[in-house]
Amino acid sequence: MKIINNENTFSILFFLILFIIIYFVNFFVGSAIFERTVTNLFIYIILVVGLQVFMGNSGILSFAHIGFMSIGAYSSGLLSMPIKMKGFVLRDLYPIFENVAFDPILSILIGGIFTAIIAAILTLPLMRLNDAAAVISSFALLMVIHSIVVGWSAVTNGPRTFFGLPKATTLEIALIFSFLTVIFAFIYKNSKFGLLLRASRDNDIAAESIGANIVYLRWFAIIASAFLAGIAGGLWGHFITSFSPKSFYLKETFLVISMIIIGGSFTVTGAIAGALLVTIGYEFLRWTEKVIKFSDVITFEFIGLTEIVLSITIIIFLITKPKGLFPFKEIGDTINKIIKKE
Amino acid sequence: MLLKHTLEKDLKMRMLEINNLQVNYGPVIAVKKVDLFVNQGETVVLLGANGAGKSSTLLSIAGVANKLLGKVEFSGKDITKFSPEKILTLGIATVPENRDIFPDLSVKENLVLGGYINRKKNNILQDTIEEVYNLFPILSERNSQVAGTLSGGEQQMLAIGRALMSKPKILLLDEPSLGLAPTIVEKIYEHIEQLKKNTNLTILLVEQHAMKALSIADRVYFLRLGEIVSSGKASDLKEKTDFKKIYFGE
Amino acid sequence: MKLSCEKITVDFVGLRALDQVSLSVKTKEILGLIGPNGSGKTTLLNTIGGQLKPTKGNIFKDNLDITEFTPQHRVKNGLARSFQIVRTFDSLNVFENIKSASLVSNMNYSDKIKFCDEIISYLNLDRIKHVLANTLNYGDRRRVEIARAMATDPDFLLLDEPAAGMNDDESEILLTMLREIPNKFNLGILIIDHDMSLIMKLCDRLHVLDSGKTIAEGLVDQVKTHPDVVKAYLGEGFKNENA
Amino acid sequence: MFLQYIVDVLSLGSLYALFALGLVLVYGILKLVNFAYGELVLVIGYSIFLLKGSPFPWFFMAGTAIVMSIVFSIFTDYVAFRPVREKSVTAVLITSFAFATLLQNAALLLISAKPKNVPMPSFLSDSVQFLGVITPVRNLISIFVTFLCLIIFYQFMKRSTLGLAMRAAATNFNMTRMLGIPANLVITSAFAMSGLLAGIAGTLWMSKIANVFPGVGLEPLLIAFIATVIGGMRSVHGAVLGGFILAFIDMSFNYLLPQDILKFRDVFTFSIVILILLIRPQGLVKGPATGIRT
Amino acid sequence: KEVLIGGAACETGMQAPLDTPGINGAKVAVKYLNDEKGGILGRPVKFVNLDGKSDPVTVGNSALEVIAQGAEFIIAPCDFDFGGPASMAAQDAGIVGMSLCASDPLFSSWSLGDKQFTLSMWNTTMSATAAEFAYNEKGWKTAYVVTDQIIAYTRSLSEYFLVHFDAIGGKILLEDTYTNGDNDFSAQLARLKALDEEPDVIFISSYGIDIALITKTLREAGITAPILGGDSYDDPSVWEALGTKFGSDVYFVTHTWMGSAEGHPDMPEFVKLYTDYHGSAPDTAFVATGWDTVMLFAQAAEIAGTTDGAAVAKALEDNEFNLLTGDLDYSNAADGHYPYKAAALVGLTEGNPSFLGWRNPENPPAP
Ligand SMILES: Nc1ncnc2c1ncn2[C@@H]1O[C@H](COP(=O)(O)OP(=O)(O)OP(=O)(O)O)[C@@H](O)[C@H]1O
Ligand SMILES: Nc1ncnc2c1ncn2[C@@H]1O[C@H](COP(=O)(O)OP(=O)(O)OP(=O)(O)O)[C@@H](O)[C@H]1O
Ligand SMILES: [Mg+2]
Ligand SMILES: [Mg+2]
Repeated sequence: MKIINNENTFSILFFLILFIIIYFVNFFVGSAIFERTVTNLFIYIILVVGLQVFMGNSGILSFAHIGFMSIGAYSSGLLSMPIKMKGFVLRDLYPIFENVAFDPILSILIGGIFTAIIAAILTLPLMRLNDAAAVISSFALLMVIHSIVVGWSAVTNGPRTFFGLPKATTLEIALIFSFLTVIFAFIYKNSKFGLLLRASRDNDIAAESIGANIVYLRWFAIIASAFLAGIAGGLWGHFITSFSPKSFYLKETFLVISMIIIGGSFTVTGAIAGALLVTIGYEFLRWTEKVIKFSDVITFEFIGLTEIVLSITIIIFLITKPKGLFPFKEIGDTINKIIKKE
Repeated sequence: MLLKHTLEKDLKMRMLEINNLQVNYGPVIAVKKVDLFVNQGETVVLLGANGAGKSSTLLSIAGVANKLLGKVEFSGKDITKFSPEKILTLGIATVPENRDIFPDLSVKENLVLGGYINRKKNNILQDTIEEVYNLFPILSERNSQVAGTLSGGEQQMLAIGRALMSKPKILLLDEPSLGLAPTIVEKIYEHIEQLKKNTNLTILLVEQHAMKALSIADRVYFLRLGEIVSSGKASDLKEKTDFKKIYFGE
Repeated sequence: MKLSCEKITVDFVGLRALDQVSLSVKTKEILGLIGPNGSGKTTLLNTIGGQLKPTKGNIFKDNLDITEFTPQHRVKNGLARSFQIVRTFDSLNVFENIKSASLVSNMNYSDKIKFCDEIISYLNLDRIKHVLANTLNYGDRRRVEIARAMATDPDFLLLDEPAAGMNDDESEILLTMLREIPNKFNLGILIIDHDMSLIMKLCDRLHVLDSGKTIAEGLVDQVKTHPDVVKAYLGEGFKNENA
Repeated sequence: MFLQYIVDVLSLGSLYALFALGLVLVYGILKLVNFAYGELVLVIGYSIFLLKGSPFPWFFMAGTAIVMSIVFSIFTDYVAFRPVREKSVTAVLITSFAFATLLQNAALLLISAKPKNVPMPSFLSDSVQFLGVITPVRNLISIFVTFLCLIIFYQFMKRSTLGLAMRAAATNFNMTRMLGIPANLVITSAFAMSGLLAGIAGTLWMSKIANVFPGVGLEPLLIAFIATVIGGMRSVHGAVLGGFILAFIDMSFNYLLPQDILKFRDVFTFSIVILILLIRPQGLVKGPATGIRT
Repeated sequence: KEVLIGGAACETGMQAPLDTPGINGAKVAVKYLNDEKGGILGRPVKFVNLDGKSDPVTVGNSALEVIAQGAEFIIAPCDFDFGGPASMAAQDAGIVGMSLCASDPLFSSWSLGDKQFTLSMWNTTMSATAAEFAYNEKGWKTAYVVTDQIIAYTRSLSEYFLVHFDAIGGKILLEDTYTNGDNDFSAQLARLKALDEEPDVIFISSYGIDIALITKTLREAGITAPILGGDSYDDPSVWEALGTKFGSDVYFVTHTWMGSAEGHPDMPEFVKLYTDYHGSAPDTAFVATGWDTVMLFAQAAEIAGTTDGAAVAKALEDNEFNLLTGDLDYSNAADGHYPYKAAALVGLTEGNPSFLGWRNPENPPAP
């Protein structure tokens, strides 16, 4: 089937150029903090676009995504952590893992695959649920994953910080992975599976009546989505190098869901736009906070102000654009139209 | 035959009057300029092609469409800015195009809500429910079934029945015969005649099936692309007319 | 080819919606299913389409018993349908709506696209091919639904009130389209509608239900004057008008 | 021991049931999870805390706090629900969460990040002993207050058409208004009742934990949430039942599970949630049928 | 050019009660250095703390941020889990990082690097002090131990207590666990009640307001055994939550005593400086950890004659320091930067703390 249609090509090209521009901007800014932000942004793009693969196309809100991310982060970390560090971090580790220290990138890939396998096992029965039941079961799944991570001290160090991962994720790696993710998301969306899944999102009964097997369509999407989340988790883990189960909990879940909804969950463009917008907003606020703190002008404490401003912005944004920035049309469609007009 | 909008305002009591109405949905202007009136006890039918703005006109009387311009008067009172609930309380009930029954509530509950403004008067409520059940016996059989699982036609009956529950002075009916069996359509029109006689009910009707509607109407308005293009006595149109011409213009 | 129902019974809580109904449609034939509101027509279509399991009875496609098949499975066996309450895919454009349905058929990809285009132009949808379905008017949506069902390349097309909400002229146009379909696309049609002028002109045979039971079946002219049918469904008025 | 267990389950369950009832009022009607629901407990806690220095008796402070809870519940409707309710379900999820974050951080900014002690009359933590059971007075009061609330609530809902009107307003706002029902007011009253129930439950909760901090709302939210899922999201009876069942599950795990496994308690609880969703997506109590047709 | 001291301590979240006093103390120290001592090495001192929000990731970000702004010394949050990322960032940047009061032996040069220190005694000392106080001084022979699983600190505190209490002859009746934030202790209570004998002492290794909550629950259930714990008890909101009703028979080991010159001869002077700066007297020993952290860095930098990371680290290793929180002597990096330090013992009566004196355990367990 013809996958690379005009819309895909234009959108993919657009984002390739955009990513490269961001890369070069970073190059010229040359600040460590900026680079950190940009790397983080690319990882978030993988995460949000990965979420879009499932949530956008199936129309089912998934809370479990951050849980999948944590599986990727912990499993890849477990594989790549230097043996010496394992002695500090995971004192009760099972012997088979004690002497494992794979290459970080290999670990990240294995982590992604592992996450996908876990997702495949856990989610198959859930895929037949609709509406509220589906959303809530994904929420419960997040809680289950979170509780396991918190409880399974032997491999995760429990609620405590998991540290000692080699710092392996660079801006370039994040960029490449996120670009591949974007390509995948576009191809998937316009593939047979993507189209049928989108049909089922609009009307499941009608979709069945044209031969769509909704359970398997959703299942495939969530496995792909979990794989990407696992990869994002691995990349993030090897970027931050120390984190705790709290890094994969409600606040982060809502951050990611805010991103996708602000951008518009039905489109890949929306997912990327959301990630960009929220990251920019967040970083801007953090920057303001920092500038104020360093400036000695305002001496009273204003902790929490960042979050307040961010929440108010999100509320106002969603009131004015409840379906997000890119509700239906990909950026490529628009470009295509402009080109055709001329 | 085209009738110009020249009908003299007769001396009968003016119930509903719309002047210079304009309605939009975002950028879409659905109704450009509509002037019409309905007298007490009259049945007026609104005809026009798909998308002419018939439903939008009804909804703007009911107070749920976005009116850009114009004035709606009811019994001499300006109700343009009234809330939908206030408008119903004045005696204007609506059967909307897509029925809008409450799918999760039972038939009975739908009817009870239709009679919300009479909720304190228990006997009136009961009697009206009985009336509706007499009109549509199948609804009384389906009394406790949730409305969403009713058949298409049953839902239509419920929507009409629900509107009758508030004992309105004027009924706005949007394609009441949609999806109904021929016998039922006949019955509904009969009942409307009856109500007109018994309670002096006034009706503003939108229909796809022009001939059927004309058979019970007193007067008719034609709507094209959001504008009234013609109006007149229904009796003048009873013989076969080429509606296409009026709908789409020559 | 033949699609047949045998002694279908469907029970809902406290209600027998269908009682031992049997009917069959052949290729190139148009069978009209009529009856008063709530007589079980949509229910029957749902059982054939697989959205509902019958309490008793069987459904056959030729000699294959498809009673236990899932809806997807039935599509692969040549059944396609439209819905009484329109169910277009609202966030997809008209072309995608139709293309999605063609994906399950056995044709190769370029044939599929060609086939979709053929259907689109047959149903006069070219003009709105790239319009999102949620901005369409009612009549267009109905036609998109029919087109979508046809895109699965079915042997039998099940249509539930395709003319509802259309005015007399539009149903006239629909009539001419539908009349050609069986021959042109080599399939059989089972159609439900309350628009008697459409049904009478379109159908080869009629099947009449009342309260879940078959009260008449046969050629249009026979059924039209059948006293039970007149009484339960058509009404005296209809008889007078058509007399 | 067994009696102790019963009392523990009942007292915890009654709290859970109240929380769940308040959540299901909004959820069952609007079919939207109010993620800012837990923040009502925060409002309760800080209200009492801020009134600490005042000369008023404790019951007056608690009463004021409950009124604040109602006010904030209505406020949630106005800020997070009303503007987006009709347009997008997912958007509501985010707005209500954003509103919750807003309240938490407002508490952080205006009050403190540290837990603050919430004054409680000391008789609440006096222990009573009967039939071998030792339990603070507070627990008995919880049980009593909850049953009282439930009785009043059921009576009220049975006698008024408000419940019907709420459900109608939630499914089709404009149509409801076209029937002469003041739909906005109706939905506001659902939030007000939700605020009242959360207020009462929150006060009892405060008497248990006796301190308030910006993140205090999460646990009550989760409790209410799980209880409603278990019991039935569309049924008030279900929510109440779910509250008691959740307490029963939690307590039984507490009493029965060995320590090493107990730390996975939440895994079991949430797995039960998933199982229930799979077997009975509607929860244990079905609630009124839905009108979804094929 | 001024010397920038960067902080990534937590002003919000669960860690805030321990870190905020430290930040406040550090501010006083910075002002004191600038006003009285002409800064560090003759350069004025500036202290900026970016909230770590009780989240290791944010702590790491904040540390990087202040380092990017030119920080020459990093103040890390009061705990290994939260503070670790800040110290790792400092280590990467080649500067000295010091936790305000992380007491888990994980907070060592072994795991974090040769320029990283903690101001606090390790849990080995803290737990041993508690165990010896219970067994030797009070004669409590049997103990029930509850461990909060939430952070490394709470876990290792219990761990060393168990080892040491056992080593000096005590008997552990039951070890129990829970995780911070569980508001329900019925399970623990049930297991405690099922014991054949009531324990002489209950050791609760927990964090924040939960300490008060557990104590309250125990007392409400009719259990009267004394309660013993670590420095996380040194928190006025815990004492307030316990109140007069439950705030007796509670003992804990902490960093110093703020109430009088008994803690340290200079204490009254510090209290005065602090009061002048903040408008109210310090209410927990943790303020002293902030002051000490800054002063320790200042002293080490003066000895080294530079703020260079390696040099300051060496000065810290090679010298002994007299601090408000006691005399401090670090071992060298190979031995983990073991902080040789004494512990302060405090008891609560009706919610009011009183100083029981300095203790130095004889044979603390090995880390
Ligand atoms: N919710 C809406 N959003 C955007 N446009 C709308 C909406 N409802 C109606 N319109 C547009 O307004 C115009 C008038 O619509 P209206 O429904 O009033 O026509 P109608 O005469 O009732 O048509 P029909 O015979 O199909 O019922 C149409 O062009 C329609 O597309
Ligand atoms: N899920 C259900 N539960 C209970 N009764 C149902 C359910 N679904 C349908 N019914 C009832 O079964 C009967 C048959 O419904 P069906 O939709 O088949 O009628 P229909 O012949 O298509 O009518 P119409 O012409 O009005 O569309 C109706 O009376 C309806 O109320
Ligand atoms: Mg209309
Ligand atoms: Mg039907």
